[in-house]
Amino acid sequence: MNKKLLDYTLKIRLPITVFVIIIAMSITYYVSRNERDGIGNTPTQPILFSHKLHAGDMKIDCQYCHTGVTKGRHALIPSVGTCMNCHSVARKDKPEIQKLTKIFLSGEALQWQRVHRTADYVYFNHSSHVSKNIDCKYCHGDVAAMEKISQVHSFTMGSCVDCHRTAHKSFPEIAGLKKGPDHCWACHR
Amino acid sequence: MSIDYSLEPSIIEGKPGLASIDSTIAAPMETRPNKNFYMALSVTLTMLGIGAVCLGYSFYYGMGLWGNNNPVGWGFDIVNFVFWIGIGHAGTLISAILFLFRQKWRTGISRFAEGMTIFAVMTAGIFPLIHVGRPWLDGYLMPYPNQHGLWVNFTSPLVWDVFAVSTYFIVSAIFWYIGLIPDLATLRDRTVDKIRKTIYSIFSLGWRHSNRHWHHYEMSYIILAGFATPLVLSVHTIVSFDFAVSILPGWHSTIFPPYFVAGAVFSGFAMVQNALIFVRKIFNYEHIITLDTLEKMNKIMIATGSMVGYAYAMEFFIAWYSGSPLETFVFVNRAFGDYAWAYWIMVSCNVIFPQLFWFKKIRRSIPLMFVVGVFVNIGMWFERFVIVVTSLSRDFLPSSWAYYKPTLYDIGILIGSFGLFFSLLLIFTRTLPVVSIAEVKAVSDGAQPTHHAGGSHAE
Amino acid sequence: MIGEHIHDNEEKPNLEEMSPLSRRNFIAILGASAAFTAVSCTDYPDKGKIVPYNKKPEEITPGKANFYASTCNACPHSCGVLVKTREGRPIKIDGNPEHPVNQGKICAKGQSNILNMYDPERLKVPQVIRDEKLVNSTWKEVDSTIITALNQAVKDGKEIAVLCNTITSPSFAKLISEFKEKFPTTKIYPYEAFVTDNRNTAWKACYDNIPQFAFKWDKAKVILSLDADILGTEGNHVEQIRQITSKRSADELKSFSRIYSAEAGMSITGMNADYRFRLAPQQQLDLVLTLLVELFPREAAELSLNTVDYSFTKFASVNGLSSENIKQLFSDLRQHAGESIVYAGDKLPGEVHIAVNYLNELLGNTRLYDTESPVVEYISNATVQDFEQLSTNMKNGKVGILLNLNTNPVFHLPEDIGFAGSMSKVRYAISLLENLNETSKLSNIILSGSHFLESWGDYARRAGIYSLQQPQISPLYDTRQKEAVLLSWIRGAYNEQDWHDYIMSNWEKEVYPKVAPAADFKTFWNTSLHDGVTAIAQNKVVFSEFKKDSLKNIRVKYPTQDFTVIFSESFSLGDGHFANNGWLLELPHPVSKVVWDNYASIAPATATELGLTFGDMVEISINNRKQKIPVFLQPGMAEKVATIELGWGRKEICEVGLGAGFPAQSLLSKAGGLTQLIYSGAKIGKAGEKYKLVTTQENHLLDELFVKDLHLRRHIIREGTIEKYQKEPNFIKVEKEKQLSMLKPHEYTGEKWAMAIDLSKCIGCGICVTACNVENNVAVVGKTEVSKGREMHWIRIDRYYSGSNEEPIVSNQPVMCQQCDNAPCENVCPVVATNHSPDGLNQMVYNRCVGTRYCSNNCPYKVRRYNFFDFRDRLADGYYQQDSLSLLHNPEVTVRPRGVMEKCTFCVHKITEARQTASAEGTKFDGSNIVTACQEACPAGAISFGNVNDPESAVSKARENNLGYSLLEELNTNPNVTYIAKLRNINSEDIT
Amino acid sequence: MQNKVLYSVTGIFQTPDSIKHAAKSIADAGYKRYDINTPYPVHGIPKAMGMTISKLGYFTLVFGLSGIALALGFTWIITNIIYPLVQGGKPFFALPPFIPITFEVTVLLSSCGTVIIMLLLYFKFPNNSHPLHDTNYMKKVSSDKYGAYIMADDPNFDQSKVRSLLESLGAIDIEDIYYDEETVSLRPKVFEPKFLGFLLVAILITAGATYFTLNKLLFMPPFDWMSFQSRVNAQSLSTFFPDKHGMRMPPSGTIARGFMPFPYEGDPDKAGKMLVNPMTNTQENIEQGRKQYDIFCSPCHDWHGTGNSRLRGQFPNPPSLHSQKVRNWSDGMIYYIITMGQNTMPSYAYQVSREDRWAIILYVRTLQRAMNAKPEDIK
Repeated sequence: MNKKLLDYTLKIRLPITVFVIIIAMSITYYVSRNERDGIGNTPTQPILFSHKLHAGDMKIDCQYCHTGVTKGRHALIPSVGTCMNCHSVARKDKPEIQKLTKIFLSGEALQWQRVHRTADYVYFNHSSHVSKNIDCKYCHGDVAAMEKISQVHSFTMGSCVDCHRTAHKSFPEIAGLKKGPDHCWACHR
Repeated sequence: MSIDYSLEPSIIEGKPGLASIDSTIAAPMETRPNKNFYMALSVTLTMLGIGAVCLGYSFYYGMGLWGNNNPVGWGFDIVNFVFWIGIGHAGTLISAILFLFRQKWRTGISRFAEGMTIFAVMTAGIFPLIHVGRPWLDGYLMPYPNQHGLWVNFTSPLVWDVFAVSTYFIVSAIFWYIGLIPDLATLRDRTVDKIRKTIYSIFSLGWRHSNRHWHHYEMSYIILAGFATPLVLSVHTIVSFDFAVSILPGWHSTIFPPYFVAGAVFSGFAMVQNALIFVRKIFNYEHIITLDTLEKMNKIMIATGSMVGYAYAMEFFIAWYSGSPLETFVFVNRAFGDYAWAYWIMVSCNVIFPQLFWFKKIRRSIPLMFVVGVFVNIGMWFERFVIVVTSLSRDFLPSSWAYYKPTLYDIGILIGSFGLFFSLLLIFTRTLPVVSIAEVKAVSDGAQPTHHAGGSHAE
Repeated sequence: MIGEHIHDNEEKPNLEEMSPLSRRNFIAILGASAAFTAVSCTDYPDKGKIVPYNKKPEEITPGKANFYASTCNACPHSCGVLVKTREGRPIKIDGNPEHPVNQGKICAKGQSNILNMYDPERLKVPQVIRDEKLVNSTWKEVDSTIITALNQAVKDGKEIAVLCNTITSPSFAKLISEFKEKFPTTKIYPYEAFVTDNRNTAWKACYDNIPQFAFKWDKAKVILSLDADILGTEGNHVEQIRQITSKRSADELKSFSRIYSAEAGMSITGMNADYRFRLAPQQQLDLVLTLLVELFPREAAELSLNTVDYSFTKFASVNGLSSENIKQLFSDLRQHAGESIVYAGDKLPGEVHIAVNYLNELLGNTRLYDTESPVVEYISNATVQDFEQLSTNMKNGKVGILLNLNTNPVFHLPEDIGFAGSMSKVRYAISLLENLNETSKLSNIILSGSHFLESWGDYARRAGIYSLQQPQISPLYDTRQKEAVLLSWIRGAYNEQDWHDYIMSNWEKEVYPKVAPAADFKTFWNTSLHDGVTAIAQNKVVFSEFKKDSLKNIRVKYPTQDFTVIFSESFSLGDGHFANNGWLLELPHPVSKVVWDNYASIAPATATELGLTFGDMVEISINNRKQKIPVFLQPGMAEKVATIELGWGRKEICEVGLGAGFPAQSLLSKAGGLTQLIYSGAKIGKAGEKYKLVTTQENHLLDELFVKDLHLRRHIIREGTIEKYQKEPNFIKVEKEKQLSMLKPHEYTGEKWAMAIDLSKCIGCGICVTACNVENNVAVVGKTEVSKGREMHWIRIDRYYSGSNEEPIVSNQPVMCQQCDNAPCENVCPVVATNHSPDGLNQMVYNRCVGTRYCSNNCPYKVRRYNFFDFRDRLADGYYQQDSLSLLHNPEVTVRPRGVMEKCTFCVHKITEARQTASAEGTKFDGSNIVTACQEACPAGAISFGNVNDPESAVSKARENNLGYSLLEELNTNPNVTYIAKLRNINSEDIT
Repeated sequence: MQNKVLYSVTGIFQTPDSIKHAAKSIADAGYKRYDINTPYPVHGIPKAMGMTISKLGYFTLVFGLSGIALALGFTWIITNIIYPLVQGGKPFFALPPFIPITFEVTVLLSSCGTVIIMLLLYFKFPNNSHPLHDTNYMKKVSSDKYGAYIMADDPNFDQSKVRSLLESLGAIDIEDIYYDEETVSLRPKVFEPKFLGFLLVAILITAGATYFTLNKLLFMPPFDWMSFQSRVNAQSLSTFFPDKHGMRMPPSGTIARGFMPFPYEGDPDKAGKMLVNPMTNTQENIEQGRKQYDIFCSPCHDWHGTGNSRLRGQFPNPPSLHSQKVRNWSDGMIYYIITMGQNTMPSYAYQVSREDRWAIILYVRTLQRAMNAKPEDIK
């Protein structure tokens, strides 16, 4: 190899290559981050339920369906029976409702696709957050405007801990809100 | 301070010419290896393969395949780690400490010893990574920003280990590489093969033997030696902290740092001596790596061996003197408990056999010194075994005592570590100069200006 | 070469596990590769599905536990249980606090019983033998076959033999009688394996027409137990433990009871006795008679004994006992006449029982009988003679149908009855079972039976205490409960609700009228079902005169040649019904700490005589019956005696229990020895082989001077006698050193959790261990892994011997994570997977743990447990990895994979839940309602838990206790577990 | 030959003494741009060349000090600010445990720094294109000879003078070294297509590998082992049951603790008579009732119970809660209706807790009273 070229390769191209590789890694890291954290995850659901229609236009409270949110760890997806509260009468002609009714009557499992998930070793509790008057939308985004639910915020440990440490600053409108715990067993066991 | 080096006996025997030093040292790189080399390599690679298979099974099924149990959480894994780190101590000691002490006999062996350091640290470095239960999460041991917002525990000796071992590896490698640059340049200028030339060019970075460079080069060498010296002492000190910082009787001891360093030098020298005996024979380096040099190494072994022996005695003394019944129990248990066999192997190999080196005949007899060297290595491996296993197997609560028994997987991985080390060493002997060309030239007879001609020389 | 290495790995069973594609592993790999494809082919990782209820029941809030009161039917004691369910799946069984007998506590078997339900290899559908092959069938098919057969049998006048466990259910008893009406040739054989009927027979000989009573143990100041493991396997030990230990508290020294135990083997009772006499079973009668003669010379005349033969000095010298101690017993009994209990073991001969009844009568101890709720006997249990007759009838073709309802006579009955052989002569041998067993192997119709958590039932073991059993989940498989099956055969058709309605109508007729009708029946029923138990005040039974006739026959001198072998029921496996339950197999035996095996315990001296050491196989022969079994050198054993647990060595069983233990019941005979369970004249010979007996605690013999009494020298165990305590209340603190620290300790301003364990109360039964296992998803690791010290129990009970091999002094100490303030484990974890929480807990985060095991090395208490393997996958070819087990796991606790360290968390999920509930409801949180799993289970109430910063809590009071100490105080780890030193009620200041 | 540019004149010496002498002489002759090449460092030459002690050590000091600062600062920030965690009851930042790391970082930084500074700053390495390379001169000084050369760009340079100086010093093999034409003329471009192509491939491979690792590999076994545990969480699918429901229905007829069945099913009148609202008419309870009413009742009954709600038209409007009939109903009766449903209205028992039902009734009563205020209420 030409010696000058050799020098050149070592002096200029090698650093450029290393630099480019680092840049490529960083860009990939940031670009793929949302996907990794599930932000924008909008799976297709077995029943084309519209939060925009129900929670937005009709202003049905979140807790009408998500009854667990004040009671325990899980917000709870409503049982099929909750849908049937209204839809045993309302909109019975719609194919989606007919699908729903069929599931309700047959007792088969209605398999919703999960949108938000924390790992099994994370023991998030909805009720301790809701009882502090932290609105659903801080984590779940403006659900009332979503036709199809998609994840808006990252649910990584970093995001949880960030908010826990600065809760009193992030939510100045909530009076008496203290910092959230940031010790391990607050979330993990 | 000026020392009259001319009064010293010759380091290099037989007054070879500078060119012949070149050709002697470069010979292994310029000739094709013979059958024996390949046979040796296949043996070491087989050993490595055994280790790899055992390790593969351990990863697939879990490290429960090893003998580790509940009180004895660390077994062969950490024993091997400490052993190999210890082996890795001789190289830097020879190249840095002896350099600072102006021990010229080091020149013939320093490169090889440094190489052994690097390979031993590489071998050792594998163990902290594989001894964990979830090796795929080894990254958690490194401090790097992450989405958990969590860092490492800086108070844990294992994290110190991570820092110490990686620093030691990097600094040793740099030290080694800096030493290699002039030699690579020499090789570059000797070779006619284009590919070799390119490779040597890349790694010699365009070294020209310029004295304007030698000037800084020597300064950097002193600086590096100056750092490597406390570093080499710190590394085994920190490894000893793995034990000394704990509260386990038999581990929790202030004597550990010096005791471990002495032991490391001891075993490191034994291993270097063993390997050199072969190298000087096979590559005809007897005049460069002289019997005098080996004898000096044996003298260091007797010194460090006695230090280790002193430490063994001192542990008993302190156990008695401290009045701590737990401490006393541990040491009595070591000598007379379930693992007495290991203890007495350790004592005989480390303390009794090296005493033979008081006899000049034995010190200068190649076969005998080889045997003693092997014993020292066995003994030092057992020392780590005794420390790790006996202390754990019978600790505070008699209810949770248990006997540790290694499995074949443990032994396979130990064999594999030797396979890795010797494979790397064998490849090293064929790819890089195992003796520092420039340094040997510098100390060969007539290589330096006569003192009267040039006035006092610069130090 | 590599291959050899792997296969040579000493444990043979590993061979199969090693084959990389065993059946279950293959399925796991398939699943993993499917997951891989799924992950690779979509942009977002699949987060799984959410399946809501179709119609949510009112009582269930997903994520919140529900509790159902029910009744356990694992043994005749029919304890009330409270079953914790999550989303309609039972996940934990605890005692029903409303139940007056067991008062919120159940035994180890009851705790672990839940694993039987989720046992993946349960019988799932009825099966029949067709062309000599077992094939699946349907209920419809087998029902019609059986109903035809029943009618045919009645027509042919052939016997319909129904075998079942002791009947304690009023409705079932009624059903049986209806069944008999419908099929008149029916004969019913209820039985309990491995118990003798001697107590009952003796009782009937002593008293006329009054039922047997339980004792009010909590009223006794002196208890003399004669070869009776009242704290272990004998009687309702949960109740007995509670009552006995309630009188062993340092706070109430005046009523501190004193326990004497005279026994040959080392039992839990003996372990906890203040005075223990090593006594061969043959000498028990002499002891009682000596007491009778010395205490009541006049009344003893009834026995027409040669009184000279029965004196303390003679008795003591003949048996090598300290006559001082015997005299102490004498004076205690005399002093506490009327508040003492003499209790003879079930296995002892009837004469002893009669003598004991007489002694109690004379001492006035009859007022300690619990006459308000005597034991109810619905249908008398069948005797050995009954079974012999049955066997003969079967052989002669007189039995048309053999119906085995969840029992295992082939395994239980002495072989010389020939039951197994006769079974082939029965046209219809029907077994209704949860799992296959030895009897089903010989049956031609096997019905899949429901577990008690899937069943309805009612029980009234004690008069007036009616408890109900309700299912917590619909049968997991196509199973039916035995009562419903019988009912369907009576009625000719099965209806799911029938048995429930049957119980209800029976209650309406039988139970409801007995209560003062404050409400309508439906309300009464619902309340009973809700509470699980209804207590109806009973008329006190008036004691009849003691029948002195019964005394006439007691003057037996028992033969004492060669060895005496004493058999007893297994502490953990019962009669073998639980032999496939990994949790119970792995529960260390409270005395020996042996797991996964039974063994013959012999005295060390006897072993030396025979040249035996730990784990040697011996051949025991009694007459011509031989059995090989390993020996265990048990300090405190009487010489020339061996004790063996029964219920082990099942041959027809699923993979987990296969190969665990030895079928020692093959040594039993129908004629019996001294009794059905005690045989003298046995020969023990070295079999020449070695067997790997596995203990969770290294077995140090007391003659190893180097390690002798180390637990006392290291102050791990601190204990004293009551006299010492009274004289010097601070006696254990004398040696306490002042701890200095360079650092200022961290302040815990909010709650700070702590535990206190009263060692005077802890008897070492191990129930807490099983409760913890179930609560915290603790894995079963298997025998080989335990042999390497890899058991996963978060709480263990350390048992130490001091004294001599002959007269050992036993100390128990439950050890769990001590949650040290200055935890040594935390400093050394490189990845901060373990550190301290603001409420003073040593947190362990599994998902952060990389598994260096450094923390465990640095833990002086060695309470950290490491997942060397994915043990669920490892054990018996992934037995516990199967789907059904996922239903069992507590969803609030992480299921730990391999490579992760774990340890006791003080049930942090309960703490967190209580805290979060309080926060959600806006109530003040003080943690006073948190009960850890071990605390909840401890029948002795030895464990208290709470907030140490609350000066009112039991824990902070315990910390101030004079007897409180922490383990290895000198290390300055500041543990949050306080041990209350054990007090022994010995008439001296020193324990010797 | 003529076009070549002279780089230097070189001379080879045979002994260390002669080279030392030569070095001193060249320096004395006033040359600045010269150099001595020896195969190993020969004692005395730097002094002869008039070089002062190397300043490399100052860089080392700077790197070392920054290593100390970096390590201490970094560990301090992490343990005190970023994530303070109590470890073994020790203070967040106790100095002793941080010393080993500080030491190691110091050594690492200063060693690496020294070498990098020396190679890049002092030596300007890599420098393979130096004209001396691949000359006979270089071959010799690389092995066993000693060389000196004076560069053409020295201000005092004169080819013949230099040659004679070297000759006079005893040099053999005096040689002129020229710049290699090919080397000098080569002007490599930064972004030639081949290199760009290579960069592109590197980017693609890096990005692909990074993406695969971060977004795929870390979500696969064994990384996700604990993320999906072998247990059935609330509302999860079960592969065990044929109907896929991980949540099971309790068997009929069973009674969970705290959930006594509603005793008046099918008997609203009795319920109306027997049931009494256990909740008192406090503001707090009414507020609780309002909340629950707004969530569960208002979609049909409207915010104020008129029955003309925002969902009107989807189903028959429910009757107003302010009718005389409803106002005359007892609390128990309303409770019955919420619990059991009526006409189109389904049972709300499984959505609204028992306590909340009573609170709703309180609120309904308040609403009724507000809409039909009696004269005495106005006061």
